[in-house]
Amino acid sequence: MATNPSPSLSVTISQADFDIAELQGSLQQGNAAEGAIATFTGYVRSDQSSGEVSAMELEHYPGMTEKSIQAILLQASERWPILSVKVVHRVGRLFPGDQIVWVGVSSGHRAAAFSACEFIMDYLKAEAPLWKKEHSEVGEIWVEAKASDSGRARRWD
Amino acid sequence: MATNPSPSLSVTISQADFDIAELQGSLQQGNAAEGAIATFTGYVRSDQSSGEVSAMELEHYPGMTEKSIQAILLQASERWPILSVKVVHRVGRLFPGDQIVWVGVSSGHRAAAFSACEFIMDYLKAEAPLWKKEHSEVGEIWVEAKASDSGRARRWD
Amino acid sequence: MLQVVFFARVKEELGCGRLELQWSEGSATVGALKEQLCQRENGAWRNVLSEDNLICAINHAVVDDAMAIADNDEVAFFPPVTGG
Amino acid sequence: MLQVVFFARVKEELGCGRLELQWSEGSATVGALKEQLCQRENGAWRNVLSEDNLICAINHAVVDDAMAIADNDEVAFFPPVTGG
Repeated sequence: MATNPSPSLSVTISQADFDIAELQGSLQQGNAAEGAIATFTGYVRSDQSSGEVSAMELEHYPGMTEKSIQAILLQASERWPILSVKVVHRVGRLFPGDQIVWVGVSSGHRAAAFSACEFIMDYLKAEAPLWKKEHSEVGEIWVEAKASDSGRARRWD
Repeated sequence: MATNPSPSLSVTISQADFDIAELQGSLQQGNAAEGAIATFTGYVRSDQSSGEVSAMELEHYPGMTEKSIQAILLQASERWPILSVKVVHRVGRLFPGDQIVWVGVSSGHRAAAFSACEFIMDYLKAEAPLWKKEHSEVGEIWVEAKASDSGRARRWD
Repeated sequence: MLQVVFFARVKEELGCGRLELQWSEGSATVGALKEQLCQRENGAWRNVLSEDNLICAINHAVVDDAMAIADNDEVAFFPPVTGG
Repeated sequence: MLQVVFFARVKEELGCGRLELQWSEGSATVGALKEQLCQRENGAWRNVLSEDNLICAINHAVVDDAMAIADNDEVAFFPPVTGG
């Protein structure tokens, strides 16, 4: 329907840092129904199980990573009345306090915005081909997948 | 414990607009455990049940509004491991597309950040003494409370 | 003295945002104060203040009709909240 | 030809990010291709590729060991994902 256009679904994988105000602004399309934006930003923590982390490296599978996040956004848009959604995920070398990932969802009402945003993060953690390696005093360690992350994705089934 | 300081809980009621990047930045306190920030921004919608809204007025109960939101933040901080949380709510005359409310929660991990942010919005809608009046072609109408809003708050009990 | 304050639609419909009243036995509970206020303007206030969903707060805390009111309290009446 | 790609810990442990292999009957399913790869470097690859939680994707879609591989497919092997 002309009055209910397809939501805008956008994925960016990049080494560059991002500007959260610019990203949130880009979700707003001047639609009269825009009432709610929920966002999530993930940061590099320095206190990890491997010890005090000095840096992190993020690797991805170019092509598949974008495609798999796009598929998650499509699922979210079929499940909730989303107006616009954007995911930015950084790759390469990052340092404690750096922004890693941003997810923003615009919707008419808050319930859909919150649910879709959390759903996207849960699936991104469980399905998007991205891998973290931590650099610390004890050396370089590939982060192990957590069973709780696949559990959190499954609870939406 | 020195290693687990009390979370910072902040409430601002103001006529002035707010800058989401500045607000999100103020949640970050350089703590090594900061890994996740969830935010919610509410905007004035122009398509309301009373028709096409041209403006909105927000009234509050000075003193009680701040106090009741502070109590909600305290509850949230007892329930989830929050590092920092901030709520800004505007009052006075607002126009379609204007920002109304911002809630940001910083935590070590995303589950706590998402839950606390949504909990705070649900309780704010159900308990904080704030009232909206819509201006539209049909005149000025006080917005009626929605049963679904008190229901959404109760589901956390 | 009691400070009695009204907000939003209630304030508008009463045409009154703030009253100062002498504390008395007749205003020693929320229910009693409400009944006293209902008689104002030849009973015109009763329409507004007898609404089922009217909320009352004493000194910024929500209370019910049975709550006692002490001298110098601030008593507020307002409709269900609609912020956020 | 098959493009075979490896990522993250798997790539590092194999010391290999990308291989080109002739498509053959012996590499016509994921399981068969894996067995063929396991024999490389005198079986040193078996330690890495026989891990239970190894994930395989064909042309960017996750598949299981029974999935058929066609000529010109891109086949990826990688550990459980840890982004976000």
